[in-house]
Amino acid sequence: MVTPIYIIAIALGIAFSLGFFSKGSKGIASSLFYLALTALTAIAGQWLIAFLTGDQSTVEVFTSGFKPPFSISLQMGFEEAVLLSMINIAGLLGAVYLFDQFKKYGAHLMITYLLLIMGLDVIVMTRDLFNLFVFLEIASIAMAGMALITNEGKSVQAGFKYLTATAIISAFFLIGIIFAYNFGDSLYINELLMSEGILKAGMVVSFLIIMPLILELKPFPANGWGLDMYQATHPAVGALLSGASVTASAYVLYKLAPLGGEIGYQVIAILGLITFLGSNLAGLKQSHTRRMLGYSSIAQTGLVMIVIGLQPMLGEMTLWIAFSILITNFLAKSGLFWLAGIINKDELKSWGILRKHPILLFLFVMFVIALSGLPPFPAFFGKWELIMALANSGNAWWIGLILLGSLIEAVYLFRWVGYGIKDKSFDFSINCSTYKTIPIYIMGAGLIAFVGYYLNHYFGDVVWYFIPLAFAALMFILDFLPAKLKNIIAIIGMGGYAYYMYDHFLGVDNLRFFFALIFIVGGILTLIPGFTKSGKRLGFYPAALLMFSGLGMLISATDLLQFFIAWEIMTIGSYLLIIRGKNSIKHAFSYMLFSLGGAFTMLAGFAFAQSGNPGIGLEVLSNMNYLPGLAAALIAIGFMTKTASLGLHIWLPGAHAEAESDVSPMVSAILLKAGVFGIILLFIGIGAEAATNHPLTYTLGWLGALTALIGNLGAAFQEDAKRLLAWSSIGQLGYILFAFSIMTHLGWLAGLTYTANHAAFKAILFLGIGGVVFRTKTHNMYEMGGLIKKMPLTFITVLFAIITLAGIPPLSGFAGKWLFYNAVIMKEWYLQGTIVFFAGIIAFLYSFRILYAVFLGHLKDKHRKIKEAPIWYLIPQFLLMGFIMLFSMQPELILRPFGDMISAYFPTDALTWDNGTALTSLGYWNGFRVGVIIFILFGILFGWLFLTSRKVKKIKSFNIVYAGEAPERPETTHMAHNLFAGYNKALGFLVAPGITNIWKWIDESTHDLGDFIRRIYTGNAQTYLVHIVAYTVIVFMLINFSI
Amino acid sequence: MENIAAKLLWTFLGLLIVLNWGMLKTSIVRKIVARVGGRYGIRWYQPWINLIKLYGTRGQLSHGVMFYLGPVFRIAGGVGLFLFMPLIFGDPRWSNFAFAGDLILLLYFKFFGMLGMALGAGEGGHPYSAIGVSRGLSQYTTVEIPFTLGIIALAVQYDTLSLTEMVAAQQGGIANWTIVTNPIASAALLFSMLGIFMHAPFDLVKAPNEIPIGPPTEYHGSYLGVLRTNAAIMHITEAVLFMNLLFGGANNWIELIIKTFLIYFITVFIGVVFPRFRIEQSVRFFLGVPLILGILAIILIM
Amino acid sequence: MSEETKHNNQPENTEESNKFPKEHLQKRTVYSPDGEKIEIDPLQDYYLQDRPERRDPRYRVVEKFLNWARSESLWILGFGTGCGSIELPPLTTPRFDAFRFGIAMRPTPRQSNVFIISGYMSIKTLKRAIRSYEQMPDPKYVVALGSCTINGGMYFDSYNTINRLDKYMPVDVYIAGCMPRPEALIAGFNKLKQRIKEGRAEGANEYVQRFDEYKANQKQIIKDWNMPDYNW
Amino acid sequence: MMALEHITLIIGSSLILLGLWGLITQKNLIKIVISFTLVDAGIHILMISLGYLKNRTAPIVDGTIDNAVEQIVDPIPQAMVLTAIVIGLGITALMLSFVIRLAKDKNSLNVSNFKDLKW
Repeated sequence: MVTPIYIIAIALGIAFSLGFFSKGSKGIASSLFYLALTALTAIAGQWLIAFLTGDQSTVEVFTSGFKPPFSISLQMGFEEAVLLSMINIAGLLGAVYLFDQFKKYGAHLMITYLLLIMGLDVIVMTRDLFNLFVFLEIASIAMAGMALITNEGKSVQAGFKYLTATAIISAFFLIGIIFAYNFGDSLYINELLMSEGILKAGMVVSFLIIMPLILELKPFPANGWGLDMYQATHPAVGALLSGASVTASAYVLYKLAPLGGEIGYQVIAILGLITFLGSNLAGLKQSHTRRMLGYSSIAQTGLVMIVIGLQPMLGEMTLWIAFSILITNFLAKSGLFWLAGIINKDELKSWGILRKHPILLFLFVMFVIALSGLPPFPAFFGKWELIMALANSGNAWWIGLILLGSLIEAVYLFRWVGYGIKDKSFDFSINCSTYKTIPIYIMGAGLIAFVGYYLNHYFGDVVWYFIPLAFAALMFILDFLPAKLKNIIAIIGMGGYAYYMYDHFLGVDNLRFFFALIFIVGGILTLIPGFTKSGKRLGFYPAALLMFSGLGMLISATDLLQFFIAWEIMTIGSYLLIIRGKNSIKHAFSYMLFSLGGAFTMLAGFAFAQSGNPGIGLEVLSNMNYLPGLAAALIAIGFMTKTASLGLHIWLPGAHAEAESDVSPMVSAILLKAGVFGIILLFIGIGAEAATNHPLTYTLGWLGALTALIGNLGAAFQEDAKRLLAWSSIGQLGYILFAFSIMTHLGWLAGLTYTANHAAFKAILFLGIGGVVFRTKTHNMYEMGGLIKKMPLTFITVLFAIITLAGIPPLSGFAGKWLFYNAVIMKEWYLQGTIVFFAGIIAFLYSFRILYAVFLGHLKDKHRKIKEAPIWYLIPQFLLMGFIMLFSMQPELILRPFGDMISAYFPTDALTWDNGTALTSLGYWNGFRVGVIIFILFGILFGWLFLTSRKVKKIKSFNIVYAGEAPERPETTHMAHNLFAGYNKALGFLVAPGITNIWKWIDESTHDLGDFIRRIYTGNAQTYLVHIVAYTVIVFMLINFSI
Repeated sequence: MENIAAKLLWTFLGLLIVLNWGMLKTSIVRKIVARVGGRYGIRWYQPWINLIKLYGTRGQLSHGVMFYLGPVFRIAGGVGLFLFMPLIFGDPRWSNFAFAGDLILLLYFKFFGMLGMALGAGEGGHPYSAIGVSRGLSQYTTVEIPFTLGIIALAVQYDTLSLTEMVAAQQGGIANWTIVTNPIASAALLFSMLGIFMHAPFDLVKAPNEIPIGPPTEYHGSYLGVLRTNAAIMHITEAVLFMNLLFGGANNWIELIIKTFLIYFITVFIGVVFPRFRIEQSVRFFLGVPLILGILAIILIM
Repeated sequence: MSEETKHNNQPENTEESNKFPKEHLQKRTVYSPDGEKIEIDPLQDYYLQDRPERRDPRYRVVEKFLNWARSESLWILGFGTGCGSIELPPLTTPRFDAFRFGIAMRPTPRQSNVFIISGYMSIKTLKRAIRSYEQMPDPKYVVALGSCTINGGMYFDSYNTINRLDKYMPVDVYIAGCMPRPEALIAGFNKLKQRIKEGRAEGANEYVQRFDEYKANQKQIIKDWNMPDYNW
Repeated sequence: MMALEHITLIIGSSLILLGLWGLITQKNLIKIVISFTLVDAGIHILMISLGYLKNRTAPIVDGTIDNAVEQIVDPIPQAMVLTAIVIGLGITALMLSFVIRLAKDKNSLNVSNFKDLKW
């Protein structure tokens, strides 16, 4: 083992010797420099390996042979080894990244750089308080020196602010050290922590020690100086600051936190929380990339502070959680700062340039997703453990605030991702030198490796669970293949998965099998239109498969963690899918925010639900102890963001409408059912008996009814065909929510029928309209018209789908309506039921509108040569139509298994079958007979008209009576715009964008608040000093008061 | 087999009776209205003449498949409604195919014709057709609310959704009729009936002089004949529905004829008195008093 | 009428077309969503160009029966073409009550079988009348009301009205007078009924047979002819 | 009569406060740097005063003094002060060099003129 003392020795030695090299021998100097960094990394690495592999125990090294306090002691334990490795790797890669700068500045910069890394190393290792001070100073001097790399005014200013601020902070620290020495009689940290003197000396001493360390971590709001550093200095410096420096400082705080005792921990946690929330808020309106990253870094630091502060509660988990957050921040932030350096532009929008560099784009998106704390990245597991632990100890408020902060962080991060993926307004090109990209690749690889490590750690025994995810990952690798080939691979893979589901769930858990059928088979059907695309279609298949794998994993999840991971993977996948649409940046963004908000409430709900339970299996949903009502409500809200219930629905129309033609059916017909599945799981957890008068199901029933009403009403007033369908999805999901909330056998039967029907007809509708949009290149219905003559097949499928949607007999939609009526009357939910029925009638408005405005009326000039929709769009539509016909003519075939499924939860057999006639205690219905009667009748009457009408002459579009005049143009004759004007006049106020305005108000006021908050960063070095002093004083006073 | 043939025969006979009664009813009503206005009015057989003339039109035009099928959908909706409607209580010969579905089926099957007709009119390409359909659908949505509330109230009152059983429960004198036993629900249903028959003041859909008769603007000849045939059947069938729901059903044809005539005459009477509503007015109207009555009916059974 | 004018619906000389600019009827080029170039000739593409077809009556007995039905169910197109249209509304009043004769007003040509040209017919209105007439389904009847339709009446030398209606469409019954009173109208309807019952009211088929002649007359007087030869 | 350590304590504290006051109020960059050195000096004095033991001598150990441990003051604060002075010097130097750059950049020494980075 090489003792850690060599870290100092090598660094100092080389740094000194570098000074001797003249400018002529730059080559030797730089090789020596890189050698030194490699050596540091190697030393750290070998310790790490020793700790990981064997029984290496913590080692303490004393510099001059004396015991402390007469010598400086360095400690090398597992934690130190990990952190040193992180710091040195960051140092080494950063140096690689800075290759050109080193070439330019030569030995001076190398010396500064080496000293910085060494300083950070020693900060981690040292157990001597004064030594800590010295190396903190060395690190901050070196850091300030690094600010001079970019020789701009701004950078210099930032360096100056940084220097003055850290100087003051260390001055405080020095005072603290003196007092600590005075009262504790030692500078040896290990002794100080045990010393009774410090405790006796009261709070002031520990305050003076801990407060500067907190200030070093740049707590909000006394952190303007740090932000400026992030913003103005060379991105590599930002990376070091965010990756290495924070890591070291946080560890120091962790080391010394025990000095403060109970109160100290509390203060750290609270200040951490303030930092986390405040910093994220202030970051909201940021348009400068690196400054925004700075806000995010500080927020992450705040999170780490929270973890450190909650140490007494978290116990052994502290380090694990803190490490999870730190390592994610370390890898992702470094990568992002370096990317920022490559792009070298300030505005967030300029990141659109990454579209030209798919690998970098992939890494960028991955980094941001990791930073937002989404699975499967380490930070997620950290947050998960943190929140579970908080729930177990009954800290609901903390959970709420932490999740709120995370959501706010996601706001600006995903806005940025949106620009990165979609924005095309860039007008420059970037130069990706190998030495600049390689460090980023390494960080990316490291992140992926850690994902593997964490997944293995948590799910080592259920590897099979992640097979779909692996398949999605494979699609990432295969993304260079042509789209058609990838489509085949994807369909084959999904087919295999479908077989797996068939094998595992059919007969075992039919309810899951049913949803697997919707998810996977529906997925295959909606993948078929992908054959129309030529080229590579980069990014589509990974995202789609990510979504479908998330959906599949949702089915096979057995505990809350698996479920949540699946949920988030599905969300990420669908987000990446939705954002592919032409104008969907905004909508994908709001989709992501609502999804994340929902996911976070769900997470909180899960946390409460598992609290007090032995495990986190899904069965905890039926045994909630801690705040059971709130937990169930939170979980329900989480699912309802996905089903777009009233109040949480505003994301859906845009997201579904602006997505690509073949994505819309995926997200509408299939993805929404994930929320339904979740609600079903929750309701199963609540249980049939408890639910009879459960306030939650009652509320959800009303909510479902109102959602149905508003959704359908909204659909009736749309001009955009896909938006119309999207609003209709909101309405249909309202029915489904309502039906399941009834919580009786019949109600669930109706719910499942609706679910199956909606999956089928909404897929047909979106595919049909997708085909039309594919040909006409517009969404506006009034720009279409008369397409029945050009696309008869599409018209037929859409007509059937609409008849199903409207619930008109003889098609299967009526089965749902009939069951629903019986269920409502038996449950005695008359008023809600009537609202839903009203909604059902309003469905006619948009049903007619979409059929008429798109397919009937007048064909437009430019559509005169349009062709039928591509065969690949038609195939799935006709397959689904086949399903609908089967369901319509033989409802027993499908409803009976549904009934058996539900019997497991609602044993009463409310629906009986008598020779094809469905019987309830109220009514009866024979689908087959109705169907036969209607078809025969239709045939006879058609014959009657055929007989009586002689010599039918086919006429053209404008051969209509027009009060003696002639129509001018199809555009002015096709009465499709604002079709329901009268209705709008009477009832339009119901869909006035009130809820949208509420959300907009929330959005704007949050942004304004953030904007207001960040005004404290005036840019004046002196103000920042005032902040530091004032912050210290206020915190001190508050602590005094509270004691 | 014999059974089915007999059933079909009886049903067809019933259809013929209803059709002709529907035609006759039209002329009687027109005549009454004329007499009120001091006119002589149309001849009692005028509807048949019109029908013959329409079916005898020499040349027909078609705007397309859906245009052609629109009337077929419409009449299939009307005749279908007839088929699922029990006509005479206690007589299996005149109960048609009511065994295939209950009240809910009737409720939803009405839309079959409406949607088909709307689509046919849509393909006709006349802007007024679309306006008419838009008005019709708009009005219909709100008409259905008091209707549904009333139906639910009755379903709860009689604990069934089967129309036959509802009629059975009303046997034994006027005191057992729903209109007596549940006047509030009946009032809601009668209000919605005005909208369902689309007579004045709720006839903006067809508004003859504003949007030349609305959806069927482009329909002529046999198409119009089919539509008129349907109207005759539909009016009676719907009146039968209300008769079964509110007025104790019918035990024989005479009773059916008298009751349906009186039921239909309610709407005519109101139509003669009141002027036409604009669409948003009628929408608001149905969301006013009728809705309150409906909710009241629901509250009373809760 | 020459072959040329028959098939060329566009005004021939540019001066003419400038005088009556009908932008929406001129040929235009549009691009399909895929960028394909599409030439639109509105008259060709939006209107059926077929000539009218003769619709033969059915078997004798059937036709007689149908003719009876037609005669007893006269649905008037509510198109007030001249000052005589003021004489039509009284038909529905209690005093005259035309309903008892099976006479009713229909708002759309597709559903009516009687076209009343009620008085003087300006050239501008003639175009609309022709269109409406052609849009009525067979069999259809024309009742010409007042002297103006017979010889121009007091407008005999007007630059802006036609003198003889039957140059432009086949007339079944003339009702003379200026204006004829509703009683005369009813008498005219009875005459029309008689004609129909006798099977003589085959105006539609006559129009088809003498189509070219009628068209030539119409085009002669209507300068801005901007519709297909036959309005289906 | 005030003891020496009290006097130094008061001087040190007042220097620190004076320096902080200067840091916060003075607009001139040079004055800010000077204020910092005042804080620094104050802290140094404070350190020494805390390490002072009555009637003892400087911790310079040579042969002439017996049982040095009992006669000298605590050597650690002294050592710390030495280091701190060095570090303070380093920081001051770096600050001054920053000031030079800033002054060159905008031809001004007013701290309020260097607010390019904010929000």
